[in-house]
Amino acid sequence: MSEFLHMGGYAAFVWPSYALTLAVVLCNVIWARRSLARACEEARRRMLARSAP
Amino acid sequence: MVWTWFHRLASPPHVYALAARLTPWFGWAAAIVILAGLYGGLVLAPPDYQQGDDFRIIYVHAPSAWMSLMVYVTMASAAAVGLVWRMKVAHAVAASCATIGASFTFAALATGSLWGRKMWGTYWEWDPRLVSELVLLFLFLGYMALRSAIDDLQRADRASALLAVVGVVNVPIIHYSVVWWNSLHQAPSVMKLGKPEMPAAMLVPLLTMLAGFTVFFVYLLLVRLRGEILKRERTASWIREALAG
Amino acid sequence: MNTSALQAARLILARDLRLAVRKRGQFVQPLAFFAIITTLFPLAISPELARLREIASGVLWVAALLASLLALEFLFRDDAHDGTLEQYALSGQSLTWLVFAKTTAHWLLTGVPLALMAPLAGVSLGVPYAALPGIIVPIALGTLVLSLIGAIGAALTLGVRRSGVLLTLLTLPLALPALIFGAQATDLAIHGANFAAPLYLLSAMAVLGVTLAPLAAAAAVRISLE
Amino acid sequence: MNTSALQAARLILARDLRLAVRKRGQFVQPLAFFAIITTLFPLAISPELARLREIASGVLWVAALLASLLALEFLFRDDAHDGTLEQYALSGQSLTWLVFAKTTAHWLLTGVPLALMAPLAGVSLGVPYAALPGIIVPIALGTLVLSLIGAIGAALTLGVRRSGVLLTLLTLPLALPALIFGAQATDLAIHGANFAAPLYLLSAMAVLGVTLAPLAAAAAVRISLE
Amino acid sequence: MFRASIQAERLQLWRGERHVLDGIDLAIDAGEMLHVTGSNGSGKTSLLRTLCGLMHLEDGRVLWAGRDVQEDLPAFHARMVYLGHEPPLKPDLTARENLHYWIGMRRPLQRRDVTAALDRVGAGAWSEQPVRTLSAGQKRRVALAGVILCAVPLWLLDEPATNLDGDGQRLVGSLIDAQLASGGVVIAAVHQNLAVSGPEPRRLELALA
Amino acid sequence: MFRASIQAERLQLWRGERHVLDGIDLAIDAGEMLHVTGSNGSGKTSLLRTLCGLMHLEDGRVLWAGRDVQEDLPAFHARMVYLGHEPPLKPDLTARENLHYWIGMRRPLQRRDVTAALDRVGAGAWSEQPVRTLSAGQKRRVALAGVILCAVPLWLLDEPATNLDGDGQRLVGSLIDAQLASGGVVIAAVHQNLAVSGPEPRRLELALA
Ligand code: HEM
Ligand SMILES: Nc1ncnc2c1ncn2[C@@H]1O[C@H](COP(=O)(O)OP(=O)(O)OP(=O)(O)O)[C@@H](O)[C@H]1O
Ligand SMILES: Nc1ncnc2c1ncn2[C@@H]1O[C@H](COP(=O)(O)OP(=O)(O)OP(=O)(O)O)[C@@H](O)[C@H]1O
Ligand SMILES: [Mg+2]
Ligand SMILES: [Mg+2]
Repeated sequence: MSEFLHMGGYAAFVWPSYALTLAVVLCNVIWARRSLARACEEARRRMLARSAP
Repeated sequence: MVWTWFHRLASPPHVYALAARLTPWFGWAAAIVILAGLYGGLVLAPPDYQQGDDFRIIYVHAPSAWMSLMVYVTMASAAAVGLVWRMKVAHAVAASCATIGASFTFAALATGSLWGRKMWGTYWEWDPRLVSELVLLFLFLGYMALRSAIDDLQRADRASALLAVVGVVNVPIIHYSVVWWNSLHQAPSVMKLGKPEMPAAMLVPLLTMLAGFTVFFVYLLLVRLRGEILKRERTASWIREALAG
Repeated sequence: MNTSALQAARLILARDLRLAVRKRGQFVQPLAFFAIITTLFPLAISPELARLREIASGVLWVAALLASLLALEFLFRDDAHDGTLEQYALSGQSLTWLVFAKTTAHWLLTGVPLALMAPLAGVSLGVPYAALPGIIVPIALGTLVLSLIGAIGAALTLGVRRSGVLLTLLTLPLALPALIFGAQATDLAIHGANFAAPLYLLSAMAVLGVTLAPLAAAAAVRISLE
Repeated sequence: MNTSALQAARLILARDLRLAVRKRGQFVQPLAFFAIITTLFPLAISPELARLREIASGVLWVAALLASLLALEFLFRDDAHDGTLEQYALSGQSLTWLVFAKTTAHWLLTGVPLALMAPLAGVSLGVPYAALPGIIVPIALGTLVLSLIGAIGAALTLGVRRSGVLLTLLTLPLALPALIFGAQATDLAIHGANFAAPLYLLSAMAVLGVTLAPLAAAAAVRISLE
Repeated sequence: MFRASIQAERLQLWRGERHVLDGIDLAIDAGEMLHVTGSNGSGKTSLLRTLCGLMHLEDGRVLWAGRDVQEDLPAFHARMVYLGHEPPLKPDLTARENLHYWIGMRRPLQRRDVTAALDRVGAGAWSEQPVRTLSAGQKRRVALAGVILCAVPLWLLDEPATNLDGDGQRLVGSLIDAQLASGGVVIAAVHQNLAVSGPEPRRLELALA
Repeated sequence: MFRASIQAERLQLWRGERHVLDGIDLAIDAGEMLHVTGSNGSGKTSLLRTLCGLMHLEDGRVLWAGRDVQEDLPAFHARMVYLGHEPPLKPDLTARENLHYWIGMRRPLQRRDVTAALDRVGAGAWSEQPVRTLSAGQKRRVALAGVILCAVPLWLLDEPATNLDGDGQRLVGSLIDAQLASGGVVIAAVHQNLAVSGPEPRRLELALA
């Protein structure tokens, strides 16, 4: 296991790149969901604003 | 037949509902395929005869790079459709692409330069592929900057769409000019290193990852698309039900 | 009976040139920038002509592109500000021609002066006299391409205040090929080689630009007026 | 009971920063500009890091200078346009402080981001990692000097439409020393030498600028409003 | 035979978050004038700009002489002139030069046409002075000269009497009278009535959304 | 004890080739208002700008509370506010922010002061919208809110009622009434009289040079 993590001495560059890619992937998921949530919020606000008067 | 299909794709409520329905499927599919690819790449695939374990970077790098190109093309095509048919949904798709594309272009650059640090000792070389990738990043950033600079959504849509189309016309020109430039001063060409025809044990995981990332992109697109559609449907009555349900 | 599209275009060209003469600044500005950049390099790097010659083509080209790019920001800006652009759009004339006229004016006011001035800078960077044609022609063509591509960017960034750098961000990546081939041509010329090949490619781009860019730019103008 | 000069200055600083944030990423733009220019040079010259390293200092400084100058033209322009500057002059506050505030804002929005960006650009030009401090500090100081001197130019050229040229012509000769010493400091750093000497001179200039430039600029503003 | 007339049907316009025009209809015929009134921010300017196709409609259409203007926008533009809040003049050109280039784009001009128009609006005295040195009202007058010179049937004027002195206001009135007499159509956004003789103008009152 | 009052003596102003003001004298006392009238280009704007020291006088002097304003210009500026043809607002800031920064430079402001002023001019509804998205009249109203907030004795207004609807014009009138009642001085360049109650305003008719 530890020797797998060690990647035959190359871990220094393999793991960072995997970590970075993982980070990008996760960020994208979060950003996407957040943008959707925001849009829904916005739309709700508009609906209320219109139904109010 | 085709036209009815086309028209349904043009109708926001229909697309919204469709996206909502498909999202989970693509989400899970992406997760599974990518995990499989990772397992194949990190565990099953044997070390490369000359690069040792370092070549494993390809399993994140190549997909990211591939993604960056694919996303840009998708964005530009959607933009073109939006411009020609003044189709809101198409603009919404284009708008959803930008951030995704930029982030994966960045990932390609970063992983690539990490790889490069190992291969030829510096984080950066002026290799044609890298330069075109960098330019692609600029194109994405420009697109996003333009969008955020215009506050009226309609105008932002149409302006950035035009930019995307002009850009995609240029991408091949840029790429070939950079290659030509590079061939004049023979600098190290990176990708050749990765090229020697891979044994299946290495190739299959790579292809799996490419597939997985593609599905993942569709998933992200679907999620963002709904939001962008909502932003563009001010008056529509269907929003009430959509939000209620 | 109305003004013909061509006549309208000629009018705009004439107007822009006259305005440029009114405020002489307009075409001194790019030259000033050019001169500064090219003089800065010897100061920043080293006065040895041998070393300067090696980078001369690059310096000349980057300087030329930046100089003409800086002027691009004002291509439509002033007209948009005082409502003149709106009046064009409402004049019933084809915007494409008008845009084409303005772009031509811009090139005549920046590109051409730059091309004519470049040899001077070149000499100061140790470029052999034989190579001077290899500077003038490519730079004239290159700036034309830039003006054409830049017109699109300038039109797109109209609504935006302080669009200067945004314009750079949009335009330069698209103009890279022109830079590459142009600098190549100049470099070949400096080393006494034949620079026909890159020059052809450059001209091809110019032709492509002249035919397509005005259409795109006109569309962009219409969009940002909306 | 009135607002104190300092408070007024703080208000203006706050306002300019907020405006920069409003126009999303006013301060991201110099970065983009920087990145693009540093990409242009290798494409125009050659991809060999060994050769690029030789001109790195020049490239970085030209880029910094241009990015900073680009924004300078707008230092007072917008305010003059919408009548805000007039209102400052009529606010009964000391213009010197207001000018100082605006200059500081300009430096925070261009100079500092540039200084932070420069190392990245440096790496792509083959600058050794050890030399990076020799890039950040001088560029931060140099851009500060530029902003200060530029403020005078910007104020003087207010009345003039299309002041770009004049501004350049007025500012650069004055700023040239800063550029020379700055580039030299960076160059020394790149070659692993000690760059304290030029750095001291640069700091001296910065101090001098901070104390004198705002006075001159304020006077210039008052003149060009008349 | 062609007859000037403009209709608008169910105009729907959004600006940012704001539903500015909600189902506006109007129909004006040759020789008629429309006063667009309404409190500040009610959408007068937006309406005028929409009519000349400068703004992107959410819904609805504009008809000129019975045909949708979107079918042939340039042709429509060649028959109309729009004057906004700010006179569309180049500060560095003289009044005469401004008109020469601005109107010259629409139809060939003789120098004497320009002179006549400038005198008509009382701008003869300072027609050779750079516009930047003109006063607010003087600029407005030059812009009005441009409107006359266009010689088109449809005028869209946004508060044309702004910054004008007493004479100036009467001038606007008489210009409009002449335009209507020659079978033209005038739509003007105004706060007070313009000094037009002839029949009481139609009026469209916009309400704040 | 200090008493608001402004005099001007023998003002001589040239602009370019033009002798705009030729020996203008005026004297207004606390609670009084001056209408500056005159045809377009007669020099109203120039006069106002001269009074607040924005223009270089050939000859003559301006006195505030009996002392030459050139002696201590900042002190004079702290007691006056000038509103020109264009509202001095930043397009990218909201109405509230604009006032906060513009007036905040002259005196410390509470948020509620700003709110009060905005409501006073009927700008409450759109005070959080970027000024760039406001209509001409809405901008003018915001500028008027600024004038109130300055809370200074001397107002110099150049056609303050421009672009304003009926309410708006009455609003200007009442604002001026309040200012006069509180012992202030108002000098306004106008083409029609403003809707002020109270005594008939003094008037200065400028002739075209
Ligand atoms: C900043 C650095 C780098 C960038 C921007 C970059 C960019 C790219 C791009 C755009 C692709 C094409 C993807 C596709 O067409 O599917 C790619 C693929 C690839 N890259 Fe890189 N690369 C970089 C560094 C490297 C390095 C250092 C290596 C190996 C020594 C490498 C090896 C590969 C391989 C093997 C592929 C997949 C095979 C192929 O599609 O050609 N890359 N990279
Ligand atoms: N981008 C935007 N976002 C939000 N609201 C906007 C935007 N642009 C314009 N508006 C609003 O649209 C409304 C209409 O503006 P318009 O200029 O048409 O009014 P107007 O009738 O001409 O007013 P005025 O009499 O002052 O000229 C205004 O209330 C304005 O606030
Ligand atoms: N630089 C200049 N050269 C020549 N004449 C000038 C210059 N600047 C201003 N003028 C003239 O000065 C006169 C006064 O202008 P001013 O703006 O004061 O008039 P005004 O009374 O405000 O007119 P309006 O009622 O239109 O606002 C105008 O006739 C103008 O042409
Ligand atoms: Mg209006
Ligand atoms: Mg005036």
